Amino acid sequence: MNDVWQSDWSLMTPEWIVLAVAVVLLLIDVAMPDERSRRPLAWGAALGAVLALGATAALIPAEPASILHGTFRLDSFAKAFKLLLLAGGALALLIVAGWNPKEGSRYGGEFAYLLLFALLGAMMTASSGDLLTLFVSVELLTVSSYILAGLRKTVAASNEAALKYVINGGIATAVMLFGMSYVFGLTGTTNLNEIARRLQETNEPYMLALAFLLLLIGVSFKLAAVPFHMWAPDVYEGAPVPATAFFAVVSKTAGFVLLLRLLVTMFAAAPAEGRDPSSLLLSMQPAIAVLAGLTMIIGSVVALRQRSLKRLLAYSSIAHAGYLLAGFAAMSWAMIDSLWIYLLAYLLMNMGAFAIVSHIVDETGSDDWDGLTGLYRHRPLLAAALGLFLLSLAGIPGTAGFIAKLHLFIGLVVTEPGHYVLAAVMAITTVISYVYYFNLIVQLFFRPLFSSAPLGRMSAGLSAAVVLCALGTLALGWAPGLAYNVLAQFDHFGDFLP
Amino acid sequence: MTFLSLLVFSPLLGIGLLAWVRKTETNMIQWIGTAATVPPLLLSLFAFIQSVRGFPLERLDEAHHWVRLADFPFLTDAAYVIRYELGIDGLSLLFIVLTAVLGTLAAVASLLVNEEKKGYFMWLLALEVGMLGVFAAANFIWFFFFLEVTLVAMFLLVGKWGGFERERAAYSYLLYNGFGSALLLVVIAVLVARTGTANFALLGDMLHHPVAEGQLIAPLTSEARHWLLGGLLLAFAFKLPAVPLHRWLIRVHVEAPPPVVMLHAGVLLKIAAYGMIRFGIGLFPDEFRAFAGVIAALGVVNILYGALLALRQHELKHVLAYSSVSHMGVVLVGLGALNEAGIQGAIFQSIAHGLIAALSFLLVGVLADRWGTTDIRRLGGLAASMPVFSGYLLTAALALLGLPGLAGFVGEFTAFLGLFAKKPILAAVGALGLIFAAAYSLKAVLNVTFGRARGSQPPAGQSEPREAVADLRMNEAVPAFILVALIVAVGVYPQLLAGQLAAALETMMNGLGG
Amino acid sequence: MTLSAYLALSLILFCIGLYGALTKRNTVIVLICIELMLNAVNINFVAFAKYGPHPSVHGHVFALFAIAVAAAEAAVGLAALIAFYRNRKTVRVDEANSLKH
Amino acid sequence: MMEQWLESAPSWSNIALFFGLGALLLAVVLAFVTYSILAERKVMGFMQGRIGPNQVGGRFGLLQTVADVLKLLLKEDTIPKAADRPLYVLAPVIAFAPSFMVLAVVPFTDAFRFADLGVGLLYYIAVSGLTIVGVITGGWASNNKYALLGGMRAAAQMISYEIPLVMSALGVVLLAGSMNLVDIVNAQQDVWFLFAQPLAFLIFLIAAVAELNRTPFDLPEAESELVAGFHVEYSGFRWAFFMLAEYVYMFAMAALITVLFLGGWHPVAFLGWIPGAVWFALKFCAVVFVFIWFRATFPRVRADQLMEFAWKVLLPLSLANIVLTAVVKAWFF
Amino acid sequence: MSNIYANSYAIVFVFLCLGVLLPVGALTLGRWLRPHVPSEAKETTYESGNNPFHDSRIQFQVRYYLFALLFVIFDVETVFFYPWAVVYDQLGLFAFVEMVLFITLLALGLIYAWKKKVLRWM
Repeated sequence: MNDVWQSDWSLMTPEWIVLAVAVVLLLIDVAMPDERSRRPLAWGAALGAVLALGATAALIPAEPASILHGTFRLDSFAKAFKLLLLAGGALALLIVAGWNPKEGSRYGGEFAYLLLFALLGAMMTASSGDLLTLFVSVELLTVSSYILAGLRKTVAASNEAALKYVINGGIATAVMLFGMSYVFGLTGTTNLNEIARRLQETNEPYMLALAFLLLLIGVSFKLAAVPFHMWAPDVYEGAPVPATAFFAVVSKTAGFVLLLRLLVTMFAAAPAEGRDPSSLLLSMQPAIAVLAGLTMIIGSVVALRQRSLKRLLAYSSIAHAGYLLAGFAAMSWAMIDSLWIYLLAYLLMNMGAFAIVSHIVDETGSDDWDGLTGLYRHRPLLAAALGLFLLSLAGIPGTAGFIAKLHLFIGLVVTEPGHYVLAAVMAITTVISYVYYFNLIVQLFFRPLFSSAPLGRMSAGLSAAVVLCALGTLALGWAPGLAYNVLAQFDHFGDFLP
Repeated sequence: MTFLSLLVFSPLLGIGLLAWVRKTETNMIQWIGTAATVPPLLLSLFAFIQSVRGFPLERLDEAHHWVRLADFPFLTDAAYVIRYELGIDGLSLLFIVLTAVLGTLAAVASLLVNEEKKGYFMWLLALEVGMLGVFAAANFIWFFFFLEVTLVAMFLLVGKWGGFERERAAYSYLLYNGFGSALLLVVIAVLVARTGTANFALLGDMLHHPVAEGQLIAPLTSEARHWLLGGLLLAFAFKLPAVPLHRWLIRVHVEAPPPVVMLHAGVLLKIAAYGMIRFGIGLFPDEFRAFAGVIAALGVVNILYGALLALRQHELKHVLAYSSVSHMGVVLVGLGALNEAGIQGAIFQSIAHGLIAALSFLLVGVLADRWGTTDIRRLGGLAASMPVFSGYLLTAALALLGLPGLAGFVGEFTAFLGLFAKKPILAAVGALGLIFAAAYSLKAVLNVTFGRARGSQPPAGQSEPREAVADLRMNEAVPAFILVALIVAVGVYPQLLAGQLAAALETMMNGLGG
Repeated sequence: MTLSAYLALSLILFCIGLYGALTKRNTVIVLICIELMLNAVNINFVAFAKYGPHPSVHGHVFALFAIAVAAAEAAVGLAALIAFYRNRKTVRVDEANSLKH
Repeated sequence: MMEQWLESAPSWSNIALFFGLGALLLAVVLAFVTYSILAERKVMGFMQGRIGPNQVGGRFGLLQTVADVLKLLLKEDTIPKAADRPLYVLAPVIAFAPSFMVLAVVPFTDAFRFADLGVGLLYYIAVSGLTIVGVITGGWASNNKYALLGGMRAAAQMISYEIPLVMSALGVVLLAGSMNLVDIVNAQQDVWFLFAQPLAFLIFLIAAVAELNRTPFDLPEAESELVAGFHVEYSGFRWAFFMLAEYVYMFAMAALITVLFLGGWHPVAFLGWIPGAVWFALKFCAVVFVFIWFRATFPRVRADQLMEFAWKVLLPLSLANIVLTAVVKAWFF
Repeated sequence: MSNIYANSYAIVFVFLCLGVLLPVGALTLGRWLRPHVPSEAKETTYESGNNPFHDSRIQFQVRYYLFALLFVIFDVETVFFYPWAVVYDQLGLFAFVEMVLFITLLALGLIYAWKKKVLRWM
């Protein structure tokens, strides 16, 4: 047990910070008189996330290492994705700090620390080197998310969102766990690297394939990939906007982290059935590609019919998940790089959009796109910012979305034979997505004012989130070198696979 | 900031200044907006003159490190380095001059736009940046970048400042061109992914030379090259537009504000021609042969289809829109000929049609402003009330039908000359279109100018019937005059253009193997 | 032989649970079905831990954690259901339709 | 004796043997129940200055309970029309069976014990929890307001006290390093856990009383409030089985307390010549006496006091006890 | 060893059978002995002499469910304590620290519930 004491606990600094801040905030919330505003708690939580972000950044030069018998691994993958998760969490917390709902419960302190706990789960997912910790941390994320979705206790939509989320999430968990049990059974260990090693020697191709498919389905639920996406729009619509932002960005990022950690680590070298010499993961490529294609198509086509901003963004996030899945399905050598860049861009533009939607919903009490109509007339800057985020989501050059999409495309076609069909589907759905993003732009800039009552001032938290996201979106669009320099620090995740 | 960057981005200064002007000061906005188009004009003219005097354009090339997309150990140091690269040759310089000239003229003509002028000018300038950038880019990524700037700017300009069905037009513009762009992006991605570079020159090297081909990151089979070229051509066919992908063009030409159409018909359509020449022939000369026949045939279809439909239109804007379709067919014909004359003709035609279309739409804009309609059946006898205007309109029509001595003739003649050498029958059929062109342009214009005066229609904003509608004002006459002068100049002295093109054409013909 | 019997049992349980979770309308039953699926997982883990090709105590540990997480999930699920019931006076999933489709 | 049977290869004859032994234990338990009820009445009688039963079976009323049981056997059994019949019939069985099942793991002496489970304590806790299902089923099936309310209350109370009960037993497990009840008894050779774990003992005792639904925590059956709680509709022998379950639980719980805290069959110093069975019986009877004593002494608590006591006092205390025990063990052993 | 294991569970099974057989046997015996004279009045639901009204399966106070939820959480978390307690000797200080952390989190949960007035019965 001595190695436990000698392990380098400083590797977990970001996690410790998040945990400590969450616990302290919980205690403060409990000790506070009921009538005091809980808003400072959200600011505190955001500060905590930023601190943890700093700590993670400080850890970047650290050598890859694992502690706690290999259950906690700090490799470049973990660092890179923790940066994303923490940045997303911090922005979501800014939105929480600026959240000012017209209906629903009073502003509870729970929001701040539940979000931090969920963030902690996501971070641990990125750092897990063991099936068990992976599972527990994912559950920490999802269970906290269920509560976040239902936090507006008196609003029926919120209850419904929470209920649907629990049911679908529960099924997903069970399916994934069932897959995990087979993996465990075939290898007798829960350490991911060890599993990967032992799977190479296994001769149970069918059980292995079953395990893989179960895991893939379970993860697809979490990613809201078609056909396991039905819950996402309802949950996104019913949940409070900051929670929706968190689900759409941080949870989705965590889902991809899970996908990579789980499937790639374990199955990259596992043998496939039949005479095909390639690995199981590669032999499953067509299945993943179909999943990706369906996700892109359904996500963007159904988004066309939406008038609710939250639902629209929900379907748009499904479509984006499809793009990311396509990048995953390509399995080129630049896969993780391109996913990271895409998720970074996705984070910036989506968080910004959600911050503005949050303001609209707070002010008008509805999330119909009417709320945007003619926004340009009295809030030109806000409208411009939203326009920027929408252009970025559409992947127009000069914004973060373009660079990210370009990278994905390159990843899709870099190998011979390239995934031209996926690339084509992605191109077509991108054009379809132009329609609904530009629909909103039309609402923003072309139409006359919907209501005479101007929107109120934007709260500090929301403004901060919008400004940060807008700057980030532009910076990544014009000087993507900034992001690529960060990415270069991770040395292409060479230490991801054992 | 060096010369080309300055040239491309100088309109941004205007956008910056406009941001500080109050919305209500329309005069101020008009002045600033117009002034902002002058620097690129001066710079491009300067470059043109220098180039004519023998200044090597390569010395204007700019390259700065921008981003490195991947630096895996197994890649060379130069792989996936995307640089900010601008560079021009004679071909692009011509288009840049065209853009700059039309940009200024469109800005002057924008006096007709009254609504939300500030936003209008900001986007108009953005559009100009995009167009200049497209021609100045020496790198696929930046080419695409500027192309998409034009997409967004056009969407907003059409959708917000257009006519009655503006949003529909904007969406159809967005969708068609979006598909084109997306397709182009896929092609670009394949090229960048496989070669590790986006620079045109380097790409050309890598794709043509067997030695350099070994440096490809992943091999490009000949089948793949055919597909790539096909994709590229299809992408530009959306933007050109080639029949049957032309519906958006009609809507945009009808609905967009006339100054915007000046730019659109004058420059944006030419981006497609430019792209086909630069990338199609420039990067895939061998594969291009396989497509030449199809392209030529498509060109002929374009010519005839556009011309026939133009003949049947009652709306002047429709006539001009279909004539654009028809004229872009000539570009395709030239390209399909795939010999020096053909390509030169295609380029000439692009420039010439740019000037002619700009002139036509300038005049149509005036017409719409004065009479509130551009319906041929409701106009007539303007030669009496608006003599100067009618004169210009007639000139435009003559240029449009390809009267020798005017710009249109040079392009059409050379292009068909090229095709006759290769496919005489096709060329003969296509030439029929020229006759139709004479028919529809004269029919439309003569009806308007000399037909029976139908002065009963009051113009927009005025209640009593007009007896004497104001003729061309100064700010309309000057651009019109400049355009006519240019049309005549090109028509009479095509060497003005050809001299610039010689070098570029030579490399291209070398690529084609003779 | 023993192992496959356990695996068959757990597979059957899992399928029953999945079927119920996907088709039943009463939310309580759906939640129970999810528990059933999770218990099938536990059987798998424990069976593998004892009779699997690589017997190991990790399976028991995993089962423990699965139980704990299942409990947390059930607790949150029931809480969500109670909140839903208080607003809507129903526990039927198909009546959870106030959100647009 | 038992040990060698346990070690022999499992066979049908073994099972038959166990069946016989189990039936024997059942007989003992039934006898215990018979006389514990009598004892309860007598003791309470004395405590309240009465004599208690003294007619049937001589001066001490030795056959009083037997007569009661016979009477119950002969009473008419009615099932209300509104009741859920299958559940109504099933409920007493569900309530009773686990109460007897838990006895399988209790070691009475070194030799006289049944199943030797590594997780004996956990088994006891798990199985004893099942009775709640029987109780709540009975309350629900009766379709009677008092019964349902009583059932719900019983459930709320039993689950609330289950947690301090389980957590206080942890102190014992910590010290013994095993969940096997035999090991736990053996760990008390020198010092009873009553002295090593006084806090745990106190919590366990209180929680045990509450689990048994005995005064002062007998709210589920509070006559003055709920008539008779969850079994208000039951009559005759069905009712008897609820009662029987309750007393068998008392037996089991007293045995468990003896095992966990009072050193099981181990003798008090210097008195080793007295057999272990006697020691066990003595300690066991003392615990039963305490239960009866409580009943005679304490007034019933209020419902809110009852629940809040479990969560706000016992639970934190038992958590503290775990930490305390761990600290003591880490530092001093 | 495995014999003990198998036999022990055999005993558990035997006890289960006995536990079920006794009530079944006794009730069957009782059926032969006891009278059976049903009447309308006997079969009505008892309601302290009043005629029963409404359905008795009423909606319960939400606090019952809240306590049930708390129970589920705490009871299952206790499961983690038992293996820990058994091997505490072998794991030493690390196990202690880890469990203190765990208990702290549990206690936090309790405090949270307490302050949110979940533990109030009335």
